This record gives sequence, structure tokens and C-alpha cells, in this order.
Amino acid sequence: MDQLFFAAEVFLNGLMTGVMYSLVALGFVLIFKASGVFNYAQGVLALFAALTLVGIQQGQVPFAHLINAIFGTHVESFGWTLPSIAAIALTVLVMIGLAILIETLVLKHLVGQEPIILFMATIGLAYFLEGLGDVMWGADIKTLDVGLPQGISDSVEAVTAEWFGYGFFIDRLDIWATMIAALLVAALVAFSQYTKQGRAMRAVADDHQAALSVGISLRFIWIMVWSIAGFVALVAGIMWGTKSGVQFSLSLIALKALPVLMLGGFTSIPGAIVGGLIIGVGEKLFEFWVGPLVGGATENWFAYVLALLFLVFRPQGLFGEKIIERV
Amino acid sequence: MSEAAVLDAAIVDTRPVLMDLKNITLRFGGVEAIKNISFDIREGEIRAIIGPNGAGKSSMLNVISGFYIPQEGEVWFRGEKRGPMKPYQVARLGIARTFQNIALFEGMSVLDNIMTGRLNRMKAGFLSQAIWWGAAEREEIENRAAVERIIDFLEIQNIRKTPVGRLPYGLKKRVELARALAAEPQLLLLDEPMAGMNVEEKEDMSRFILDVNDEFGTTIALIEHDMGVVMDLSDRVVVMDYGRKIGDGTPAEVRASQAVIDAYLGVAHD
Amino acid sequence: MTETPAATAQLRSIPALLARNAAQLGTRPAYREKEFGIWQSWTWSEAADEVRALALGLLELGLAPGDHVALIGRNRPMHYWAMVAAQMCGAVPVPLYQDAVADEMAYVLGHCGARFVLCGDQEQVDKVIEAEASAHSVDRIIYTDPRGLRKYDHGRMDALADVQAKGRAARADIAAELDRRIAALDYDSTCVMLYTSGTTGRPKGVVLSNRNIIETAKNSAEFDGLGPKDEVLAYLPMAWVGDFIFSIGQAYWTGFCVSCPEGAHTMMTDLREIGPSYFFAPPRVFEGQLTNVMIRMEDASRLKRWLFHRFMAVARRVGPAILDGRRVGAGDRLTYNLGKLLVYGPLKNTMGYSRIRVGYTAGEAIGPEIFDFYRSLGINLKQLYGQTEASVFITQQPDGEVRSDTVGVPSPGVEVRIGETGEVFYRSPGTFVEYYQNAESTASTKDAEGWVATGDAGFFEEDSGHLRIIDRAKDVGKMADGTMFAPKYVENKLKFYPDILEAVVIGNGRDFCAAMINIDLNAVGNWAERNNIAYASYQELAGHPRVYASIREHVEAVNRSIADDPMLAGCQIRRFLVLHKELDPDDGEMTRTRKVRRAVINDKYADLVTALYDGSDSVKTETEVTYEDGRKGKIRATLRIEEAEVMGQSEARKVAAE
Amino acid sequence: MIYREAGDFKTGYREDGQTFPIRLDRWAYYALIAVAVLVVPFVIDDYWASAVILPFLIYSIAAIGLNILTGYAGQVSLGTGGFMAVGAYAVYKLMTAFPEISIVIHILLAGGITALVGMLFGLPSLRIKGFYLAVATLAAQFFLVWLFNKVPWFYNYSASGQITAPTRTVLGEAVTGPAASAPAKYLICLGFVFVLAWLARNLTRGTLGRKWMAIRDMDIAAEIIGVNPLTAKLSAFAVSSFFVGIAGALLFAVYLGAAEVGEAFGINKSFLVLFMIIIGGLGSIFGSFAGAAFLVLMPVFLKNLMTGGLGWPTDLAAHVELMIVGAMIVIFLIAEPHGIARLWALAKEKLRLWPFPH
Repeated sequence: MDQLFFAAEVFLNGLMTGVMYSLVALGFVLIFKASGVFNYAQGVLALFAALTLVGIQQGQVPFAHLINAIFGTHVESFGWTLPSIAAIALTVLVMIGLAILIETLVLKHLVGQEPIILFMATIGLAYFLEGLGDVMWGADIKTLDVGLPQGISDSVEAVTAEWFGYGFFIDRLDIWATMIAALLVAALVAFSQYTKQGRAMRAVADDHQAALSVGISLRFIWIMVWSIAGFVALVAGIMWGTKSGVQFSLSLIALKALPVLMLGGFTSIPGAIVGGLIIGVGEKLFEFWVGPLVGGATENWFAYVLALLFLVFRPQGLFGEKIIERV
Repeated sequence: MSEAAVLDAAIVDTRPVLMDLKNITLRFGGVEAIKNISFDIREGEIRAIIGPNGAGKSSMLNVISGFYIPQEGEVWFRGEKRGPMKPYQVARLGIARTFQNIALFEGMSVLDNIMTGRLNRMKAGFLSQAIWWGAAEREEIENRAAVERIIDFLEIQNIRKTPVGRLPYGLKKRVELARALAAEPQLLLLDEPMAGMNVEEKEDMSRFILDVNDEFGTTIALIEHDMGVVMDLSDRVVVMDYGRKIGDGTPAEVRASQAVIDAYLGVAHD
Repeated sequence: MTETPAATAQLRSIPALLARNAAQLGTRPAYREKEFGIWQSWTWSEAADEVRALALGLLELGLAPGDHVALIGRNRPMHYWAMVAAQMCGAVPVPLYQDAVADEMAYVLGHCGARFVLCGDQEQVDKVIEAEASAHSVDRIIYTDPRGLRKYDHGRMDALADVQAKGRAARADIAAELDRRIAALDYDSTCVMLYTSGTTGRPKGVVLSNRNIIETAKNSAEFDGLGPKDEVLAYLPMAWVGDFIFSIGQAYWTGFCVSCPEGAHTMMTDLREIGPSYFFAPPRVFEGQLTNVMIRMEDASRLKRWLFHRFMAVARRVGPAILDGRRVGAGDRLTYNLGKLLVYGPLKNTMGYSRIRVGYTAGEAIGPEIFDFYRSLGINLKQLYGQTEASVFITQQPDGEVRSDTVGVPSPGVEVRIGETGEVFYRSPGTFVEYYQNAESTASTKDAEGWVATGDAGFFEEDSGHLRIIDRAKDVGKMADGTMFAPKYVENKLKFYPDILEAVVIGNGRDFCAAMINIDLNAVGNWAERNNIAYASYQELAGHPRVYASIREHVEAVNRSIADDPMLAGCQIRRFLVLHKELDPDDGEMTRTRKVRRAVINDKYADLVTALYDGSDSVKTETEVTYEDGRKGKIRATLRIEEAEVMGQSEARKVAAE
Repeated sequence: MIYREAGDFKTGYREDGQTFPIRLDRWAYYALIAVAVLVVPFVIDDYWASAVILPFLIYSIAAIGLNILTGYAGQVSLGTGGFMAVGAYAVYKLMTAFPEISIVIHILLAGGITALVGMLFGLPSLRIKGFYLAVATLAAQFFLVWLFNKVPWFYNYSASGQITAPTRTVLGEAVTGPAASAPAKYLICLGFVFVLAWLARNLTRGTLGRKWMAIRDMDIAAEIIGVNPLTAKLSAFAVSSFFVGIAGALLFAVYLGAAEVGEAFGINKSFLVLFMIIIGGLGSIFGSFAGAAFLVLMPVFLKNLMTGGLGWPTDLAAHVELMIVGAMIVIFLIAEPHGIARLWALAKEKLRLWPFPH
């Protein structure tokens, strides 16, 4: 009996993580659809965003470490603490600036290259951003607090305990995160479906030439999607950061999003969402049931193996339709 | 259909049948690309498949080369019924082809591309290849010699070591033909060998096709848009329209056939 | 270096030499041909075997002593084999120019009554079949490349390979007969018959004996110390005596290796791959290559161009001296060696001249700066003077006495004297036997003591003892005022300019000289591109004012240099025009060896000539042209005629005096 | 400029097909071998061996391996680290289980085992293509690392969870373990590099290589002209993994001496090797060496510059290095997507045409 409740609890947690995965995966999908770039740096973007947020919030001097190293000074902090909203707003600006820089310094020069080259470029970018983040804000683990409620939600526990005689342990942060993420996902879907820019974005994805011919600026689209991706990264960064501190491991959520993409397909928004949920739930349940038998930590690979097996039997992914090969 | 049958009857050709296609029907999902088509290809002849765009010519060629498996009908080759096969197995039966939009290996040199045509003749074991000794080296040299004959035949000596990526369109077509010839096929399938060529290139290509048929006695089945070319080259012509066969016979007969005329007047063809 | 195989008494024929080489140099390469992507090679013993098989085959096909075997095709080992094989059977090989059109061919085939014809490929076979309409002697055609000939009637036609197979098969029965015929060959039996492309009239068949060929080969090989280790590239027409001497005579005498290019279009790359040590080319080849070098350098980066010009200057100053082993300052020597590393070496290498020990040019006068360019790179390029009737060699330049304006001293074994008319006469072991079936022109050319009139006017320089050729004797004429008229002399000076391909100077019996000029499409076209001058056709380019302008500069420069020479000052060009089409052998305007046919041109372009003298400043004309495929057509054009400044005698003197 | 090719002609297909058709290149190659064998062993010291030369040699092998799979057969793999781990753990188990058998045999066997594992993970490549496959190979990466972490049998139940290479000798010279001398380590690696590079060259120039490249350039056409995709792809995975496995074995046994799977064979290894072949040049064995050299030397250089030269704190230096490496990769991809190999080829072409531009 309790087993079942445990399972249900795990399932819920899985769902919540899954939403987070979907969120990150969405970042990938947007960029891939619009620019054909498989953006490995997505995860590092999240890390960078979180670091920036913390830095701005706590008034750190950017590059303090470097400056001190070069000029032998001892600058550390501006000595202020900004309200979360302001900090977040500033960070968003930073992320947009970053998007513009990436487009002008990197993507513009790689137009028409093979996908694998673009992919490699984003890995290079990931390295760069990781280094940059550390150089700008220091590599020490930071705690991030933008005022999201944390700790076990007593209300849920109470209510469930009352209903099933079993109190579910669910972190309030997770609940919030889930809701925000769900909101964001909805917002993105709505954006890409119903706004002019969204449609332009999809047009570009379907056919560059056509899009250009009807006067859609590729540059604009790319900067836009990268900004969006940056924003998504920021949100993800906030969630993860608040939960387990801002540190390198945060950038690994990108690796979690990859199998989601394999399941859902690189270009399918619903795919990203459903895939995220499947993976989230799947890996939690697997860890719950099988983990103990094999020494745990199966989350590291379960998602991949699942996606792999799935693809072997359905190469076109969850929502893709069967491909007729032509010569 | 009836008319086609009449035309069939009109042909008196004693050469044995190399490939016989019986009531082929090919579907993609709901769409019928080929509707119950039958015709044969005789040894040593040049057989043309013509028809307006979207008539199902390429699909037909893909069926012959085993790239598509028809839902209905039988493919007989050298008097044997061909079971469901993978394309690479079909190739090993002695059927080679070129592609409508060139399918060369862009990353390799002309020479290597043509050598790939002979992969099936190279049997050297893994070890021999790894240490480049005995069978592997011997085969490499023998097949190189064979390939050089083809290079000479198609007059592409001076681009031998050029990466195909750098070649102009016309030459690519020629290299692709070379690759197909390298396999020394019994049946050579050419999918629009002259598409997008200028007059001069077309003349060259026609000459080569005739020479191949003449020098090596290779049986050739080709798809071509240019009626003129087809009439000059081919011994017999199959005419397709909307997946159906609307004519079959010598160029003269086909040109005379009303159904064909209608089909061609019906569509703007290049 | 030169370990020429021991000459023994019985080396009295080419087949005998072949046998000796097979025995003494059996494993050394004799022939190479670029085919199927690699240099197919034959050692002397392999070659001997091939030739013998072919000879047996021909015998089997009924080739009789005294028969003529015509041969039309590009330079290929099997074609050389065929010539020797024919000799073995006691027959006479008659190589023809492969670009000859059917009726030329018909005449020659008819004239020598060739029974066997060997054709390189389908094209030649077709020509021969066409020619047979008038030349009925042919009763067997042999072809080398079977491509496209499958469907021809093979009743009287065989592939060369099959002939060899036949021969090998029949070896047992007819080997003895073949040996008898080989043994029957002596020093005076005919070795080869070559048709001179005769600057006027029908070609004449020059009969050359084994003595002619072998003696000449022997002398010339010793003169330049050629040996079995040398390499030549056989790319010049097989019908030309030079190719026969180099690729058969000298090759068989010394046993060096003859390499044949894949085809005319790959000649330059093949030349580079082989890197011959002994090389012959007519001036136009060297001109072409130089022009090519200059054009390619134009697009080179600044630095490279600077290096190039900097070091070429040095080379021009000291290169020839170093080549002739004269003393040169240490500094210069150093820079020269540096240049060798950075420029000369790579340059020679890309042209394929890295390994050249001896190079010859002849047939036409070569431009001094062209000549010096190659010399200064350290290529031992020399000039020789010769003709078919002499089995090539009359005079040649010994190492160390090389100049662009002479043709050297009499070759070993050759006597040369200047007739009272200034015409050059010679007598040598190489002197031809006769013109085939043409006793009276034989008589008119060769007198009782064997002196042969070259038909060229020239003189020996007192100091150096070198011969200088002025012009064709019959072309040297008198102007109206009686001064000397030597058109060739002037034409050569003009042709030394890279953008002038051909020039025809007229003025015999007139009171001034005029010229018709052919631009070099390659050079001028490139110049036009660089100065972005648009042009649609050769004709339009030729007529372009700026082209005219630069041509005029050249003409006037030439006038100035002529004026210095009181003897020829009268030959300065007063009026000239630029022709609207290239002079072309196919139109009969030039010989196959690209010598201008004055007579033909004078009447074909009569209208232009009159225009040049009647003072009009432009002329409408219509010319017939023959296209590659033999079709004829007409081109119309209006040509401008321009005046060029000339130096009055008095001025000329002054110039000379300054 | 330095090339003198006139007279350097080929009279047979054997000559024409040789690895270094141009005489000068051939000489250069022999010279290089001579130096590597006759000079380096006597001058090499521990710093150079451990900082530059050993990693260069070992990563060259890994790069060649990955290049066979990705550069020649066109199957992108991000699982290199995992496969290196297989090689490492295989050789560890073998060394410890059969101490009496020569280490060389063990290393080869380790390669063989990795080849099998590689084929196993290569199976999906028959259904999955392009990026999907690339991501799928990550499954191998994570699963294998996890496996070696969680199953004590692999690290012989050592308390630390680490594996440590015992001393083993070749011809009486210790090549693994603390006793091994720099020259000994160098020579054993050099030997493997030489032989493996030669094998790779042979495989890629012949039938198999052409099959791989055909699949890479256009798999459909390849199948229609008679290439069996199954054998072609699996053979690529097998051969590639064999190389990578040996690289892993050497990295652990000869170079590191002790390793913890997570940090020695993590996903960063996969990326590192991938960078090597991208920067070096896909589909080029020379490129594999060039890329390995580049990515081994650059960090060393940067480190010496920043900590040694500018005296920055090491952690900062590390971060800046990360930035520079990242930037370098992007710059390279923009400047010359075909890598050092292409640059080299172009330079060589220039030299051959000198003084002409074309």
C-alpha cells in the first residue's frame, strides 16, 4: 500500500522534473527550428544566467578576479543588494545582449555550414561561456534566492494525509517551479502559434529562402530565438539554482534535455513537452524501483537508454511521420 | 493498355528477355505511383521509358533497381523471379544505375568514386586490407586498371584525381556513368542522363551511351525527357502517364500512337 | 655519362641497332607512354619483342620488300615500332602529318603508292577511306585504337594488336623469312621516306637511307654526348624529320628512352612529369611557354612578382655566363644560387625543364629575349640549322658558344659553303638519296658532287665562324630602288614581340615595305582582359584601336633597329594592317610546320596588298576559311591600314652613329 | 618552392597509389620516423613526456579512431570517453588477472573488447541517423561510466573505487607503474601509434575505406551501388572502437597509472577528442595528429603563459584557458571548417605551384 503511495509521490516528482526538462528542451527546439543550430550551450546559458543573476543581485564587480590578478587591486563588490525583480530584469537584458553578440560574432559567419559544424561551434561556445561565467563572477558555489518559497509544503502534506492517510512530501519550490515552467511553456507555445514573430519564426524554420523572400529578417529571428532561449535558460537557472545552488553541475541539465529531444524530435514543440514528462517520470520511477538493485544513480543514463531504445523502434520520434526516402 | 498490347505484338525481336516486369503496382500510402504496368527489357537493347513529369518513370526505375518494393507484381531477371531484396543485393545481381539528381560521393576523388563501382568485385579479407598485403593490394591494382580503361573510354583522364565536388554538372554526370559502368553491369539504368545539359553535352552523352551499348554490349534502360534524344538512341520505348503504360514499341510506332501524342500535348514538357 | 654501346661493323640498319640494344641494354627502358594514368613502359628487349611480333604480322599480311607503309597518328610507341617493323620486312615507312586533310593525304598515298596504311584511330581511318577514292594503292588498313571501329568492314582492316598476335602465331613458319629480310638490309637501303611540307607546290618525298640516319645520329649524339641514360619526350609530328632523328635515329644509336605524351592536350603536364634530359622544340613552343609564365605571374602576389622580377634581372645579367662556365663575381654567383632556390629552380620544375642537359630549337629564328630567358634559367638551350634533305643537321651550336642570332658551326661531318648568290650549300653523310619519283627536282637541288642547295641565304661571321641565316634565298629580293629586301628577317624581328603571332612583309620590287600582322590571341586577349577591354571575337580584338596602337609601337621599334643596319635599312615598314583571321595551315596559308606560304598569301589577300600600296586607309575584304571539321565558310571584315614612322637613311645613319 | 616533381613519374599503380606519392614527402616522412626513433628517446625527460608527448601520442590514437567513425564513415559519436573507459578497465582487469601475459597482448585485447562494445552501441546507427545518433551515443558514454562506477568487480573492489596500474615490463623495461621510465613509456606509445596509424591508412585507402566514405557521403546511393550498410557501419564502429579502446588502455596504464572513471573518462573526454578531429580535419589521418597536437599543446602553452608568465592564480588561469579554448574552436570553425589538414593541403599546393599562384 505504502509502496503505491511512494510510487505516486515519485510519479508526481517525476512530472515536476519533467516539466523542467520540457522547459530546457523547448529552448533547444526553438533555436533548432529557427536556425537549424543544435545548441549544446543551452545548459551553460542557464548556468551563465543564474551566475549573472546572483552577481547582479549581490552587486558583485564583474571580472573582479581578473582585474585583481592584473592590477593587483582588491575590488570585490559594489556593496549593494538589488531587489530580485530589478536583478532579473537586468539579467534578461544581459541575456539579450549575449544573444546579439552570439549572432553577430558566431552564427552570422557560420551560415550554410553543415549542422555538425554548427553543433561543434555551440560546444565551443559552451566552453567559452562556462569560462566567462567563472571569470566574471567567480567559480564558488552561490546560493540563489529570488524569494521563491522553499521547504516541504505542509499544506499538501496535511491535505493528502487527510485524504489518503498518507502525507505526500512535495517541495514547495517544485510546485512553484512546475507552475512557472508550465506557464512559460504555454506562453512559448502561444507565442510561436499566434504572434507575428512566432509565425515568422516557424516560416524561417520551414524554408529559409521563402522566409527571406517575404521579407523576414533572418538576423532578427535568430537574435529573437536566442534571446528567448536565454530567457528560458534564466528561468531554468533560477529554479535549479534556488534548489541546489548555482554551480557548474547546473549546466548539465542540458544533457538531460537531449534525450527529451530525441524522444520528441528536434523540431516538435509538443514533442519536447510530452518527451520531457515521459523522461522525468520514467527516470524517477526507474530509479525508485530498479535503482536500489543496481546501486542507484541510474538517472545519469536511463533517459538516454530509454530514448535510444525508443528510436530504434520508431526512428521518426514521437510525433514525426514516416519518411519516404527518394533518390 | 489494349493499344500498348497491339504495339507489343508489332515488335519482332529475337533477343532473349533480360528483365521482365509483370503487372507492377506501387503505392505510397494511398497514392498509386505505378498502376499495373508490364513490360520487358531484352538483352543488348536500349530501352527508353518516357512520359510527362510525375508519370512514375523514376518510381519505375526505383522498382527495377530494388530501391522500392512494389506491393503487387513480379520482377523477373535473367529468367528468375526476384524475391524481396535489399538494394545492395540487387546491385550484386549485375544491375547498376545513375541518378536523376546526381548522387556522387562528393567527398571523394573522381577515381575513388568510380572505384566504388567495383566494390562488389573486391573480396580481400579484413586482415589483408589492414596490412595492405596480398589480395588487397592485388585487387586494388587490378580494379584500378579496369577503372582506368573506363576513365579512358569516357575521356575524363584529366580530372582523375579531382574531388567530384569541384566538377561542373556535365562532367559529374559523366563520372556517375563511369561509376555505374565500373560495375560491368548486365543492365544499366540511366535516370535522365541528359537532364540539364546543353546541346553539346547531350551529343557527347548520347555518343557515350551508344558506345557503351556497342562496345560492351550492355543492356540499357533509360528515362529521358528529350523526345528527340530518345528517338535517336532507343530501340524500344515505353510511354507512361499518370502511372499507367500508354504506349510501348519502337520509336516510330510510339511517335505514331495517338495516346502518346495526347499525353504529350496534354502537358507542357521540356 | 655517355656510355654509348660499342658500335660494331654490322650496325648497318635500324633493326640491327634494335637487336644490339635488346642485347646490351635489355633491361633499360626504351619506350614509355602515358596511358591509363601511368607511364606504361617497355624495356629494350620487350620493345624488340613487340617490334618483331609486329614485323611477323605484317609479313603474314603479305607486306613485300619495297612496299611503302604509310603511317598516320600521334606519337605512340607502337607507331615507332611499326616503322621499324616495316623496315624489317624490307618495306619503307612513310610517316604522314596527322592533321593533314583528306586530299593532301590522298596525294601522298597516291604518290608513294602505299599498300599498307597504319592509322592511329577512327578519325584517321575515316580520312584514309575517304582518300582511297583517288589513291587506289591501299589494300590494307591497320589501326591502333579500336574505339568506334567495331562496326567497320574488317575484310581488309586489322587492329595492330591482332596483327602482332597473328605474327606471334605464325612465328614458326615465317621467322626465317623475316630474318632473311632483316639480314638483307644494308647501309644504303632506304630507312624512311619523309614528305617535305614544301613551302611551295606539292610535297616531295625525301628518301633517306640507313647511312643518312645512322651516320647523322652517331655524329650528333657524340656532339652532345648523348647516352642511354637520357630521356626525350616525343611530341613533335612523326612525319617531321627531326622526330625521326631524335626518336628513332639517336634513340636507337644511343639507346636512350623515348616517352610519348597521353595526347596533345596533356603534353605540358606530361613534359613536366617526365622531365626530359634532352629536348627539342620549335621556337613557338618556347614562346608559348614564356608567354604562359608571364601571364601566370601577373596574377601572383606582390611579393612573388617582386622576387620573380628581381631574380630574373640577376639571371639575365649573369645566368648565361654561368651556364657557359665563364667567370662571374662571387656576389652575383651567390644571388644567382639564391634565385635558383627561390625562382629558377621552381620555374624550371613547373615547366618540366629541371633535368635538361641539352635543348635545341630550330625551324624558325627565336626571339633573343625568349632565348636568353631560358638560357639565363640555366637551361642549356641551343640553336641548330637543318632541313629534311640533310637528315636535320647542317650547323649547330657547341656548348659555350651559344647566341640567339647565329645557328652555330657546321655539324661534325658536314661541309658548308656559301654560293656567290649568298645561298648556303652543304654536303654531308646525312645528305638525302633522292626525291622519290622526282628526278628533276632531285637534280636541281643536289649537284653531282653531292652539294645541296638549302634555299636559304646566309653568311659566316668572320670572328666566330658561326653561320647566320638572313632569309629564304628566293625570298631575298630587291626593292624598286634596288636595295636588299629580306622579309623573313623583318618578320622575325616582329614576331619576337609576344603579342605578334605571325607577320608577312611584302615589298619585293616595290618602293617601300608593308606588313600584314597576326596578333597572338593568347597574349593580346590576356592584355585586353587586364585592361578590361571587351571584345566579342578575334576579329574585333584584332581591329581594336588600342591593339593597333601597340602594334604600331612594335613596328616602329623594329624600323629603328633595322635602320641601324645600312644593308637592310630599306626594309623598314611604312604601312601595316592587322589581319582579321589567323593564318592557318588548313587554309593553305602556312605549311604544316607553320612556315608562311608567301605565294598563296599574296594572291589570296591580293585586295589587301593593293590597299596597302594605293594609300587607302581602310579596306573591305572577304576571306574563305576552313573549319576543323573540313567545312568551308566566309568571313567579312573591314581592316584599317595605318602608317608607321620610318627612319630616313640619313637619320638611320645618325641613330647608328649615336 | 621546395618541391621538384619534374621527372618524378609513376610507371605502375602501386607507386601511384602509395601513401606519399611525391618523393620529397616520402623523404620527409622517413626523416620524421628516424628522429622519433633515434633521437627523441635519448632526449626525452619526464616533464616533456607527461606534459606533451605521451598525451599527444595517445590522443592521436583516439583521434584516428574517432576520425574513422566520424570523419570517414560519417557517424558522429559522443561516446569516445566511454569507449576509452572500456579499454582502460579491460586492460586493468586483464593485467591484474593474467600478470604473466605480456602487457602488449593485454592492450590489444582491450582494444578488441572495446571493439565488441562499440559494435553493440553501433547497432542503433542502422536505424538512427545524424544528430539523433550523436545524442544516442551519449547513452554509451553515460551508461558505461555509470557501470564502471557502480560495479565493484570492474575496479577489483578497491576501497577508493579507483583503478591503479601495476608495474608491467616489455623486454625487461618497465612500461607501466611507478617504475616506468619516460623513454620506455614513450617508445611503447610510439610503437602503437606507428602501427595503428599504418593500419588506419591501409583500411581507409582500400575497399573498406571506400565503403565507409560512400556511406558517409550518400548512404542511399551507396546502398544502391552495392554497399551493405550493416557491415559498413558496424565495421566502422568496431575499428574505431578498437583504436579508441587502445588509446584508453594506454592512457590509463601507461600515462595516468591510476584513474577514476568519472573524471578520467567523462563526457569532456568525448568532446576533447571530437574537437581534435574537427580542428585537425575530418577524414584525414594527418588531421588526427594535427588536432591532437593542437589541443594538447595549446593548454600547456596557455598555462605556462598565464601562471608562469603572468603569475595569475591557477583557478583563474584555468577559467581563462577554458574561454580561450572555446573561442579557438569557434574561430577555427569559422576560419577553416575543414581543419588544419585542409590548411596544410592548401599550403602544400602553394609550395608545389610556386612561384605561380595557380
